[in-house]
Amino acid sequence: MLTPGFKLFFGLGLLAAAAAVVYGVATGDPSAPDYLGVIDRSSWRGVFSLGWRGGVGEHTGYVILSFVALTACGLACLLVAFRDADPKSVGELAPDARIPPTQASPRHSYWPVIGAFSVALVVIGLVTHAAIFSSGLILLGVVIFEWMVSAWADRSTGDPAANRKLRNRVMHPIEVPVLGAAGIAVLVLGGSRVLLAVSEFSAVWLAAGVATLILVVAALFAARPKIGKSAVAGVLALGAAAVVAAGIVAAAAGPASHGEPGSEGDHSAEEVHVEVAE
Amino acid sequence: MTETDTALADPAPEVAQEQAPQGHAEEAVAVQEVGGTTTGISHNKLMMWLFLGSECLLFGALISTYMFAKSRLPEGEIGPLDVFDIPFTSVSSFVLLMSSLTMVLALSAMNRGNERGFRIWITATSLLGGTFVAGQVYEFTVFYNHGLGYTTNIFGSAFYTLTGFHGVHVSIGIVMLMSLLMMNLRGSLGPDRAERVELIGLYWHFVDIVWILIFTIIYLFPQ
Amino acid sequence: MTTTSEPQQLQLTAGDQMVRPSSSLGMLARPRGDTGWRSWLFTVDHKRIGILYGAAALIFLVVGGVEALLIRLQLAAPGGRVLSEDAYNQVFTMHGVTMVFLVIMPLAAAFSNFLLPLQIGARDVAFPRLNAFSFWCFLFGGIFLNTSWMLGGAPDGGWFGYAPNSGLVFSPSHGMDFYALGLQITGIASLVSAINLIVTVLNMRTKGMSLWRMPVLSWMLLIVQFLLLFAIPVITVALFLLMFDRLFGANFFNVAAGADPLLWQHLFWIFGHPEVYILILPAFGIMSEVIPTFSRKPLFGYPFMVFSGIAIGFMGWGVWAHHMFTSGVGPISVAAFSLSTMFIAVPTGVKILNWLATMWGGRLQFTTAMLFSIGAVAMFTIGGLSGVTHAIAPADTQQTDTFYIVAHFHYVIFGGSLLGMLSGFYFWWPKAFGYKLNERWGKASFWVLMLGFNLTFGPMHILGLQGMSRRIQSYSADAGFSFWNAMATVGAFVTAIGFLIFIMNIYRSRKAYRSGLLKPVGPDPWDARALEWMTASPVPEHNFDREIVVSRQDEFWHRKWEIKDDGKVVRRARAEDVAHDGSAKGIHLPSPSYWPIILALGLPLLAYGLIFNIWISIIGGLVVLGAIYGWVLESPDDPEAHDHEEHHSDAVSGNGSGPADVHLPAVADSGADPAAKAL
Amino acid sequence: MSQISPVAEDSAALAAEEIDVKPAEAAAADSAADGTSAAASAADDHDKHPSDWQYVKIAIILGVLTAVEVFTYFESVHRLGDAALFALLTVLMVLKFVYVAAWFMHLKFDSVLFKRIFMTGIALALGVYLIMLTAFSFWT
Repeated sequence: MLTPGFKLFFGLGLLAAAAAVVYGVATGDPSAPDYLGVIDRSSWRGVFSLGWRGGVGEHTGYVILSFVALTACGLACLLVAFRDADPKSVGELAPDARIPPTQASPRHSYWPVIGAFSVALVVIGLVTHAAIFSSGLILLGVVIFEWMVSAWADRSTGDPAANRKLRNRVMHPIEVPVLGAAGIAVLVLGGSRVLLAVSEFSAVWLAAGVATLILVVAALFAARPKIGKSAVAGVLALGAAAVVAAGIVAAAAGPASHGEPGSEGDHSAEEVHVEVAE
Repeated sequence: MTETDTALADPAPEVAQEQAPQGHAEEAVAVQEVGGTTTGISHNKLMMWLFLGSECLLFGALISTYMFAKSRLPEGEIGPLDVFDIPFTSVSSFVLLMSSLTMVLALSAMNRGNERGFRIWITATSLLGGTFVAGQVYEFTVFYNHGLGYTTNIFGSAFYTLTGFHGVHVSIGIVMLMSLLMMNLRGSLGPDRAERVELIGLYWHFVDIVWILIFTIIYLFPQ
Repeated sequence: MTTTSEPQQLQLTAGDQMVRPSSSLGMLARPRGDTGWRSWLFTVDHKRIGILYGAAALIFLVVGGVEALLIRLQLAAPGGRVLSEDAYNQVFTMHGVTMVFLVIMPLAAAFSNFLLPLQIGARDVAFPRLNAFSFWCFLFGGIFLNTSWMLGGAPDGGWFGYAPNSGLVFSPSHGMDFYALGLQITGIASLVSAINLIVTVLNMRTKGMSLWRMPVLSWMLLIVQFLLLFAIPVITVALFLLMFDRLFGANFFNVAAGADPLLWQHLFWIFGHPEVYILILPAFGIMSEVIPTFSRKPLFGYPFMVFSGIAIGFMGWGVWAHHMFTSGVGPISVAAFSLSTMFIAVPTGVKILNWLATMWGGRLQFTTAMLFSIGAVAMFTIGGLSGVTHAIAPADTQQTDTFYIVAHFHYVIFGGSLLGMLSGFYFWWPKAFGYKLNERWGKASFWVLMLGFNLTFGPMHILGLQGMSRRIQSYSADAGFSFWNAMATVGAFVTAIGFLIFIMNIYRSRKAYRSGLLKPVGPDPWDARALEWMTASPVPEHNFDREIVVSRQDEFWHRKWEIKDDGKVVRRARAEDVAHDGSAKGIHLPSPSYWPIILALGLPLLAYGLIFNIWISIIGGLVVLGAIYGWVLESPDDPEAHDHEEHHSDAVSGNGSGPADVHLPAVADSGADPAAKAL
Repeated sequence: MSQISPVAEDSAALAAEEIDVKPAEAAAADSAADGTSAAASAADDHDKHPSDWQYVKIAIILGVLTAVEVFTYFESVHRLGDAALFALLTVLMVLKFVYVAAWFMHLKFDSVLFKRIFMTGIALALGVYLIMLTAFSFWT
């Protein structure tokens, strides 16, 4: 009943939890009475109540270990819930006897990695900035949703291609617009930060130059059918990377002489409001 | 009644009342009407044009509201002359105009069955559109830093609303363009469905037309 | 195109057949089934949507009627204490908003949805899913508006929401936010429906059905759709400006910042006056169908009827400022708009004369439908004449904002539109449901309604000229308004009884039909003229068994009757023989879909979020986005839905007439040749 | 086929003569084969649509017109006086508008019905909003 995947992750979770407890206690206040001798109750309480009652030792390590435990246990529960990679249970549950006893091996998936990344974001966000925390949470939600749908689709038939189709049918209506909007947002944000960072005069020429560049490159590609797909994709990727990098640099550098700095945060918030309204 | 008709006739009995005065036209009708439309125009294209006709009234109201609001701006308040950066907006206009060109080239490529060309030009169109919107965000930020917020005065409200509406239209257009691209990459949008490209193209050109009006009326007319 | 358009039988690698995956997550498979609540929730059939519109509008009519009764109770006697000032503001605002946007407009939509495709001989509308979306959008918009009662107070700025009176300063509750956003949602419904129906009429007429052979009702509904198409964006902008003022602190109506309150009035009435014709023209069309049928004569002056309809629609754009004579628009504007307003009375008068001429010398049958139509003509004439008195600016200065105005527009909208729509109910009820409403009860309801109506609104002329102001919550005993107000209140309750009889009639007739006491009717119970009577009652899902070839106006009537050279009219065929019996099989129809209702659900969420919490908006926005993409990626025809042999989907989707296409059977029904039936 | 009386110009008088013109062509395309009709009509479209080079030429014209417009922004041109500038800019704007609508939106080559719908929208918008601004004494 319990799949190897579950056992692995649940074990990992237990281990991490134990490690967190030990770490939290071990790095605790050495000046406390009975430290590491007969450790006093408040240390234990602190560690087990996530610092709610009583203190824990070194925070960063404790938090990371706790979250590893939480994530691993969560993953383990997911694996049980979806019977991931468990052909036997699929066979038991399936209403149709014609389902082949084995399933095609699951496709490779990026979602675990992204999920881990989002958990890390949440943790980092906890100690740094609320924005990072909430973006981590949102990403985590996306991962869970996507993972659920993929898992559901992966179990549907024995045919990976059919499963993928099924998954796409559910996910494309959501993915296409969201990814499109995210792409534009990156381009728009990056571009406008760069324009803001340079002088008013250069902004004009920069915008004109970028537009001309787009036109020229597109014309070049269109005129030369021999240029391959990967070259086009490469140029696009390069451009996107350039916009993102330049945007980050520009945002870090702050706006140039025109316009008084400092009030941008409020402004962008207002923009969001207006756009949502429309 | 012809032989063919009797052969095709439904077994259900139905009494023929009298000789048909114009009973000869069926065959042509059948051919014409399966999928055909009365006007010979596709439903979708007619729908898009009706929508654009309706949008004329929308942007008309916004532009006239802007013109009126600007004329009522009290003396001494921050106004168009204080913030407008004509050279930059000219470049923006140029960018949007060129995106219309790339759009029409994308459609033309698709009509010819040149899907690679379509992908290139549609990407260029969305990138130019993105550049335009980036320029608009830049412009808004600069204006804001100059002290013109959405609530600052009646000019600010009207200006941001009008150009914001247009910007939202452009953004929606970009999302649609990218959707077209993605559908093509997935193999579900080929030359046989070029009309979809044409429809989005119509929308895109309309947004461009609106900017032509806004650029002249809002930015260039002597203040 | 997408995965959904391909056959959904997923092949196993082993080659085994697999169970259909859609059963595990039904959300994205096409809904199935012709019966049960699902078949109504996800339907794209124009007739069902029409019926849904009608039912929803009748429910809102009850809501708006209760509000009207509350108003009348409050004003029954001097110093009324039924409603507080604040509640009174909310009640009369919601009464107006409900009656205009949630009763008359959807009733018109009910008739256009049900009848337009039938009258032009089409299978369905051009975009069946958009049609369903329009309905749900309207319904959720209406519900959204009415939830304001529970969420901090209903709109309280009058149905025309004059800014800055509707701004935050004078209307601090959320009511006007609900107004701005709710009307925006119902506006989307109207706009989408307008585009859909215009495409339908232009593109989907049957063989030989030229524009000039269309019934007058189709013409009027087409004109209304054009008016909606061009008028809705104007109110959209006005509502956006109001919303930005209220929610984001913009300055469009902030007089302190230099704004001019007249901006709202102009924008609102540029929409609002065409809206008046949007409300009345459908009723004109209905009367133009009912009166010839029961006069046993063709409509007198068909081209005049159509042209005056077009003229009304066109001129309706040039008279809006007559709502603003007293607002200080300036003497030249007043003079110009006064003149144009008087001109618009001309085509309206032409119509009235045409109806009278149609009845003149006819063998009149006073059925309930006919009675309602005649009543509507009479009441509308009274309302129209009092309208002409407003066109004269000096008189209008006296009348503005008094009960005289209230009397005028109730005579026009209630007496004209609503009575016309009721006539339509009695006339087309057998077509929609297969049985007639009880005539005796119908006539009773007509006379009670007429009595109550005139008793309610007739006295308001007097009250108005005496100087009783609109929108006041109370009046003092010495003002001299007491008697006629009491009369009006009595009248209002008599009117309510009239509607009650109507609803009872529906209930009893339906019960009688179900228990077999009431015989089902044939295709053509009234010996009517237009194409919708040429198919079985109730109309089968596929409308017509085969394509009808139209060779003249009133094609159906001419197939039944023949005009001899000496002018005598002789029957050439029975209606049953000419009409289709609805037995055709194998006709490919558009499939039901989940997306319209999902998309429509997202809009109120967006709106609630703007008022209460932006996160709700984000959820709503995601729902809307996802639904749009799901919609686009879904094939309009589900290849699995109908197990008919014939699928022409390649031909249809390939020729550019698009995803919404509806299949027509291959063989036409030409002229008087009922035997040419084949598939 | 149907007989259609000529219709006076009006918002709702719809391209009467357009009706029944195209079905013959559509019928021809359809009769060819069910699946290929789209390709056939696409080919038709291609025949009547301008070439890419023509599009580029239009874009160049539009660019030049924009350049002229922007040129009026410079001080030296301001001596013309506001009225002349308004007139010049309006003409340029309308020209650009017409070029985009006629060529890029294919109004020049497409069904006249589209042109009428679009023109109705523009005419109504111009009409009502100009009257509104006039009522506000905007021009004085």
